[in-house]
Amino acid sequence: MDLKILITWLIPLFPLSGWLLWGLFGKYFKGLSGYIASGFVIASFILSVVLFFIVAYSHGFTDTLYPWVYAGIFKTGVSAVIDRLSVIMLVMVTGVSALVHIYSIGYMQGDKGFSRYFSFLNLFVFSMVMLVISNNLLLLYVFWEAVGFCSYILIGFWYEKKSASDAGKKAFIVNRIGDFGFAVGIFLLFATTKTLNYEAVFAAVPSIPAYTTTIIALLLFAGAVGKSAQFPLHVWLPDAMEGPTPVSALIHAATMVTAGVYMIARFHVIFSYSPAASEVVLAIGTFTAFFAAFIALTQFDIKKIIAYSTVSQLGYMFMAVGIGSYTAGIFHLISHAVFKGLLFLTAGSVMHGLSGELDLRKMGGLYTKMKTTAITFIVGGLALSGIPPFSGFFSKDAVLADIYNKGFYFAWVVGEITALMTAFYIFRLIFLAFFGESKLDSGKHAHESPKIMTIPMIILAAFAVIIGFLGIPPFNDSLFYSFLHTDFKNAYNFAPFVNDTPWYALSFISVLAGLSGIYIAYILYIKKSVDPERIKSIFKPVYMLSYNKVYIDEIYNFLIIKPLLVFFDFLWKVIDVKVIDGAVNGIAGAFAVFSVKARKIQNGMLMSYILTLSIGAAALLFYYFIR
Amino acid sequence: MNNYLIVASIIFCIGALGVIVRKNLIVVFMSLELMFNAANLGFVAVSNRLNLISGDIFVIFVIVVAAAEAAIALGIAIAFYREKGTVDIDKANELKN
Amino acid sequence: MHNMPLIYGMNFLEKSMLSIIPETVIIIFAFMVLFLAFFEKLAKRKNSYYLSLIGIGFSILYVLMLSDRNIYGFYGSVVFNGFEVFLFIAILFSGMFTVLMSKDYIENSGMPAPEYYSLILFGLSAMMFLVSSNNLIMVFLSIEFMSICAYILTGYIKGDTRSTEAALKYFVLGAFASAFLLFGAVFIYAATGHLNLYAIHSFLENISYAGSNKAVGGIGIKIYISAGLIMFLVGLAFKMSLFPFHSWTPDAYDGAPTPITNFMATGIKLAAFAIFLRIYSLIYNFNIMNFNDILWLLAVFSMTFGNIAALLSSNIKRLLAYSSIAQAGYILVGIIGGGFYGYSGTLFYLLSYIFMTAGAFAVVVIFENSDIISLDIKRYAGIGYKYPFIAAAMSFFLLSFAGIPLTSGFMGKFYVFSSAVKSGYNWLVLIALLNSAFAAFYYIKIIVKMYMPDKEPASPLLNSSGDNLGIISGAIDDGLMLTIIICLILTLLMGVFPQIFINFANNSADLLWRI
Amino acid sequence: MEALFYVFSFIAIFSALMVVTMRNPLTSALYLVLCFFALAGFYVILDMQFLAAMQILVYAGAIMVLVVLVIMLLNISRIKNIGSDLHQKIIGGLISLVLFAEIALYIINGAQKKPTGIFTRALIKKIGNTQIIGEFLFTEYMLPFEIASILLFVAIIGAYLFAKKKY
Amino acid sequence: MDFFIKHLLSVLIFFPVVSIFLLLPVNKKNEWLLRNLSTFLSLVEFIFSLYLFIYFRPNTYKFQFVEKFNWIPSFGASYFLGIDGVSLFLILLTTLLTFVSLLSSYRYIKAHVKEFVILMLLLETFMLGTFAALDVLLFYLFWEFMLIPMYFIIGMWGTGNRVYSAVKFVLYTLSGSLIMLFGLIYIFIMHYDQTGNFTFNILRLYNTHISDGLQLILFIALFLGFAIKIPLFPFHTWLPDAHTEAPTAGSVILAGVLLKFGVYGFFRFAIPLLPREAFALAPFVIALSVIGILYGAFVSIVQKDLKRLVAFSSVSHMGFIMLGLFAMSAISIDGSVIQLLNHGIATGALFLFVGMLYERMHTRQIKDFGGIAKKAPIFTAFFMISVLASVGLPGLNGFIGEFLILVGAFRSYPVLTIIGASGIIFAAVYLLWMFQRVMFQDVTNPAAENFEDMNLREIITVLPLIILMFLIGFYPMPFLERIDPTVLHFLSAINHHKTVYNLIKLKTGLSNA
Repeated sequence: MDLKILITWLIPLFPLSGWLLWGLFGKYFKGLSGYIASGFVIASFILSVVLFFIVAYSHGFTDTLYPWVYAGIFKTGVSAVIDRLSVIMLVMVTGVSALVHIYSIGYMQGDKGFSRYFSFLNLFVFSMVMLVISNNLLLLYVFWEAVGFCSYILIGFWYEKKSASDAGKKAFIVNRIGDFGFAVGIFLLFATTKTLNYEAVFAAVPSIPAYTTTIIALLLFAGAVGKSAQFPLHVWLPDAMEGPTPVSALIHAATMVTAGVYMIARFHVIFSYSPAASEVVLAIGTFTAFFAAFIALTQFDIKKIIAYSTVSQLGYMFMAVGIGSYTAGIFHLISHAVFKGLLFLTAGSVMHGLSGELDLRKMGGLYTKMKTTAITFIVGGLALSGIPPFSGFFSKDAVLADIYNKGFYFAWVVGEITALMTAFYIFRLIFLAFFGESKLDSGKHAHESPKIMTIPMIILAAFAVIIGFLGIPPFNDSLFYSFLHTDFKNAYNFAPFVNDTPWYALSFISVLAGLSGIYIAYILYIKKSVDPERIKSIFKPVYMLSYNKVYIDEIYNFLIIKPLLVFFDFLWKVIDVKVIDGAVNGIAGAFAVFSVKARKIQNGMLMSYILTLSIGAAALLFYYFIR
Repeated sequence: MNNYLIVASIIFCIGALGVIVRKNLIVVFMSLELMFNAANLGFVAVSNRLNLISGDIFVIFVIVVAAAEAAIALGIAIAFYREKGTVDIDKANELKN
Repeated sequence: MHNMPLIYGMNFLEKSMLSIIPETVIIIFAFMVLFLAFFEKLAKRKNSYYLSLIGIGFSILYVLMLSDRNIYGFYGSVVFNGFEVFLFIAILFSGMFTVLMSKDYIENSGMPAPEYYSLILFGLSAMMFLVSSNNLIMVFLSIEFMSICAYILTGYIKGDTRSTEAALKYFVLGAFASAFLLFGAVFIYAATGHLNLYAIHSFLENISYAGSNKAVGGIGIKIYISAGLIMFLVGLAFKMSLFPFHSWTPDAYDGAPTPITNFMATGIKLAAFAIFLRIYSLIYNFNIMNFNDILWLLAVFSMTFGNIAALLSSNIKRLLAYSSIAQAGYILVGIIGGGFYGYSGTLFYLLSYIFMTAGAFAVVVIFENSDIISLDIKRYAGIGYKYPFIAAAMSFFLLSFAGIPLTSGFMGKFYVFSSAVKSGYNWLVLIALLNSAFAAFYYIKIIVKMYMPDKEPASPLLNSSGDNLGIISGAIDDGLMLTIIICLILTLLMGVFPQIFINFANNSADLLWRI
Repeated sequence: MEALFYVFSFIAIFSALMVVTMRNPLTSALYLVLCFFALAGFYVILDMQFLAAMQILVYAGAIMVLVVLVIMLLNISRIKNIGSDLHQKIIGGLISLVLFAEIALYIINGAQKKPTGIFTRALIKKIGNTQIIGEFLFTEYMLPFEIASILLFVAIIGAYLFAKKKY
Repeated sequence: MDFFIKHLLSVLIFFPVVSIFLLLPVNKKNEWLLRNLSTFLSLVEFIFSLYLFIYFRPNTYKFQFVEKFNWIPSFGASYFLGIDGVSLFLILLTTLLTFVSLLSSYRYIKAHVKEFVILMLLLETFMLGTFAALDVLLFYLFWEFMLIPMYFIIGMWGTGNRVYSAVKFVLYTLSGSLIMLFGLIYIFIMHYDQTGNFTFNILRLYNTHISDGLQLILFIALFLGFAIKIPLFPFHTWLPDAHTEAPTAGSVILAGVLLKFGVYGFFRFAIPLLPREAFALAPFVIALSVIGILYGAFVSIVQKDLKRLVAFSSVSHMGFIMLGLFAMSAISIDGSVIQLLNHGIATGALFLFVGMLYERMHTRQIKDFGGIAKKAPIFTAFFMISVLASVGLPGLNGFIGEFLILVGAFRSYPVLTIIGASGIIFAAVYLLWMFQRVMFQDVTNPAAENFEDMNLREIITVLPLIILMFLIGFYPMPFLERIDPTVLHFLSAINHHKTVYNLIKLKTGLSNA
């Protein structure tokens, strides 16, 4: 097989072998495993870059490694599709993972589960890569769940902590609920098209009735909702912060959670052929963006804040793919991966410095103590709040501009408001954490993290600055767009541009929103001209709502989990033991009773014996009448 | 002709009655003898009616058997009396259930 | 001589003698054994034991020598053909087992051996006469002969009130039943004017073809015959211990000496079924009466009652008695199934029944002899570990009763039931199958007692039970062991490779028709 | 003839009833003897004088004597007052009535075979019943006769075993 | 060698009996020899059975390794063996699991070792015979006697009220199979009435023509026999007791092999013999299976006893299998067969681990565990893999089966399939929750403080199962390519009945209209 195919399969092979290595012989490697693991991932990063250029200067291709499941008419192989979309994702995934690996060497130093950590991190990279390059829905589904499993195992990495193992379990189960929809979608797709290979499916899509397409699209989207933590199923992501911070950076910011967006982009044909489904996507995205930002406003746990911001940024991406501008969505995905990864890593470095402190109210004035961290963090914050020239500005504005120009004004308005809130909460975090007087409790003296952690942060920060220029506006003839949009050519354009407002006008507004958000944070937490407490007391109910995460967890607990458990207990204790088993044992008991009765006949009295005998004879003689 | 069989069956049923109602082993045994004799009567009557002889032969064997049973029965009666001090068959109630 | 039915040729004395040689041998040996009683020295238990065994052996030998004959002896009052051969062998086997079981048993209870063994032999000869009898007089006479031997043997234990009581009950009920049988014979005689079974058969043939024209008095005669057959059935059903006529079974089985219980359970039941089969097969084809309805009821009641009653009984002998009632019900299913297939199935089942029952009783006798264990099932707790071989054998016999595959019980049941299905008695078979399903419970109950006593610590960390594993050290009677081994081998053989036995049964069922 | 039949049947049935109803076993034994005599009478009517003789000799003679002997042996006063309770009587009566009804039903509605035999009264009178029976007994029914002898022998053993005090 | 291959099935069936005779002379005291010898012999047996796999020709539905001798000519019963793609793997599973469970019980079985190993080998003989038999009587012989060794294993080495469970197990299944026997006898006789000669050759009996009303009754008869064995939803109550009280080896065999017989019976007997009623009643059966799936899952969630939880989980899994089988599509039936193996492997492994936990802590109550992961990493890893396999995590075997079943079944029964598919959520719930409470969190029970990790023997015990989980998960082709032709032939054989049935349905529908 020729080179590019070899490369294609080497990319997942490296992390896979890494996993097997650490999984089996981890304890013989000790600290070394970290470096080798990172080496593997870097290798596959380099290979993906190579592959990127191969694809960029030639064209995409597909390849089947071996036939996997052949049952009747159901035929799927382990096969890869390498096109521009997947190579971009590859580069992003392997790149960020490489950095996170390196970072983790420092972060996880001295943890007794060191090689276990790296084995699962490698496994994750493998699964994510396979997810990106897989060429049929079955394979996609497999690694779709595999990454879920990795996140489960890594969230619960410190399993002694009940909260950690709970969070892991929650993540897995909530994802399963989404995957259930996803699986049913696949069943329906197979039932209608008799195949699961991408090309064949996409070729068949235009010919299948619209409502079927819609149902399929919505079911697939259910999977995305679970994986990318959109509104009804977002509850697992904030808890997922129990895991090690690099994991949060890699899985819960950069890669896995964006799989939903990638999936929709990958299936743009299906989604674009059902506008209804796309509108649902848009609606969910919009709502989630706002809703998560709203919660993030009042949290005090830095990782939780960043987590909610992730949810809300994902909302932006879904808005983008929901209106059919997939390129914009992917662009925001990439840039978000970079700066959100950056934010998490820096947050991790803060934790590392404060030996695991997460509460904003116990920080402050860290700027002086950990400069690199602070600066990189601020870069990330600016990117997040969309201040030019940071990447967030370009990508988010690309999304918002498309939304406006395609005439979804309401969504656009919400998007802008969300932008304001975003800027506010991230800078609230920055101000409380890095400026003002230190509120550290005694015995904790912050210190800068080691080089091995700061260097990846710096690299990411650099990318956070430059990556935006790929989308030099106007986005629609930017480098990135021109590179990628060819992959979406056979999407059905269900939302045409209604007006072409110049981008600067729109971006002006959003920059304004961002700046004002920052300003509000500034007056509240630096100048202190307005006391946050007063505002809190004014908007008491709203504040409580936001502070308690809109009580979603409680609602789920009381409306779903508790009743179900009671019902199950009833099923077991009453239906199973009493009714069904009772019936079985009841029959046996009945026979015992008969037995007692029957043995009454045998009472030892000769008299009664003779009686039975003669009665029997008389009875037999009755034959005369039935004759 | 049926009259003979009727009479025989009457005696037979009386014998059955005796076996059922009486508790005295000896009397029970006598009632059994009655039943056998009823059968004898039947045989003789039938063979006479059909101008046959085999029935009468049968009667002879029945008488023989009756004699044998008498021997056994009285033997059992004596043994039972020796153990229970009575021939009341209601006293034979050790074996039950 | 004139009304003597001449449809069958030979009536020469020597031919006739040939037809009863096996019985004669047995009787001669019976007298010899009895003769031992007169001499104190010879009256050693061993002598009579071996002598009677030799007698049975000779008899079997003669049966095998005559096996291909087809003789009507003594003016057709006895028949000897394949059917008899099969049943003679079976009966002689049951007698042999009874004798083998008895040695230590009467040692322990100090009973006079010669009379005992001679009575067993007389009983055997009576059974064989019954099976081969072809004449109502013979039938009645040999039934009474057989029963009288059984009465005596049942009450054989002196000073044991239970034994006497058993004999009493057995006698009164038995005489009552045979009175019915006798009265039935009157009716049959009146209807047909014949005592010879084949003569009756041919007579019925005529009238059934004559239909119901008054010339032969079709209807009326049929009524007479049905009356006769029903009362005859009462008499035989008593011996077969079918449901309403079963009541003597548990008590007599319980009170009698255990080997004799075996004798009753195997031999007498076998002979009764055989003669019933013979008589029944003669009237089966003719539309005299739809007899099967009655048998259907009897079968269903017998098995249901037997099983249900056995469910809770704690005395092993009574339990086996109840189960034998149920087994009688199963056997009857085959007769109802009827036809060549059904009869050969019935015979097969009877044969297998003998072996399993004898084996089970042999085990019971073993535990009765080794006085540590009484008849109460509770006392069987844990013997599975003490006496592995015997317990295994016992469980195998019980499984055979329950009709689990690999045992003759399964093959027999299968044979019998499929014959019944073949003639369309689906409900009967379904009921029978459900019966054997819950019958399994009490058979398994015993196995539970033997292998899973509650005493043992209920955990996988059992303390290995003792060292006296292996067969009871030396004390065990070789005759009993022999019985058990023979029964075990044959039960297994009939369960796994039944073909030879099926051929045997087929061939005898075939000759059952030959007239 | 008819008259005699009715007389005998009356005696037979009456004495049979007495047998089962009399409290004292001795009385019922005597009634049984009477009943046997009546049956013997029947046999005479039916030209079976030989059987009648047998009946008297064996039954009335041997068996009943034995019975009476045993009754005497077993301390009559003890066994005299063995009553039987009422419900038992009622059930027994019912059952035996039903039995009788059924049997009678069969007898009345059924029909016997047409007389085809050759042993007409005339023939029997000519040859003499004893001779005929004898002939048959020792030709066609030789085997049952032999068996009967053994049967009696076994019965003797049995009686002896039951009656003797201990082994 | 050639002879060996030609009579491989007989060799497999009777080798354990031979091994029993090898074991009999060994002194009871010498438990070391008993254990190792028996394990070695079962390993040899397993290696023999691998020859089946090697010499099995894929891509044909024809029966292979056929042996046929007269057995009971007058019943037309013959010693008729042969395997196709389905029974092949079930046989392999049986031999493997017997080896595994013998190896697993070194520590669990303390008393009566000799009896134990002998019974296990005896059981193996009968299980193999049941899978290999193509003669109905032979099949029934093996099928029913199988109960007895199992009964002893539960009753003699079980825990708690083992006797109750054992007796319940035997009586429940026995009554079922006796009713089934009635159906079989009836078909046997019908075939006789039609052709005039007795035969138990299943391939001939397939051609028996049975009218509709009769088919219904007979199908119910056979259904009871097999459904109790599976066990399908309302007939499942013997299973939790039996599984819970049985010793580890017993549970492994029970879950791994015995439950499969019901499905196998449907595949080999009930459906091909009575296709039209099978099609007519398929919706009801599927409804029952779906109820079973959810019911089993729900009840497992609230279980407090570890083993009982696993037991109920197998009710749920067997529901999946029945759903696949009765959906009557090639894909779903392939899935069911694969799932048969998976369930045997995964649930068997789970029981092994529960057994190890019990050996170490002498309790099965979930609340008594916790924090074991810290003490025993290897144990944790293997246990987790098996748990995930039984959750149906992609990449492990469980996923392939469930996915194929659901994909296949969706075509014909979309709604029921969706309901059933929701079982995968609850599977995750109860298994992961159990796993969390048992392995994660902090040590509460002092007994767990010195919880020793798996030793070499235990690792060897579970390793084959773990390897199989990955093998089937990543490369199921060697299995599928052998199963598929059989299944396709099975469908084509019964399909013309389906068309007939549809015609009838159409007619009636028109007449109603």
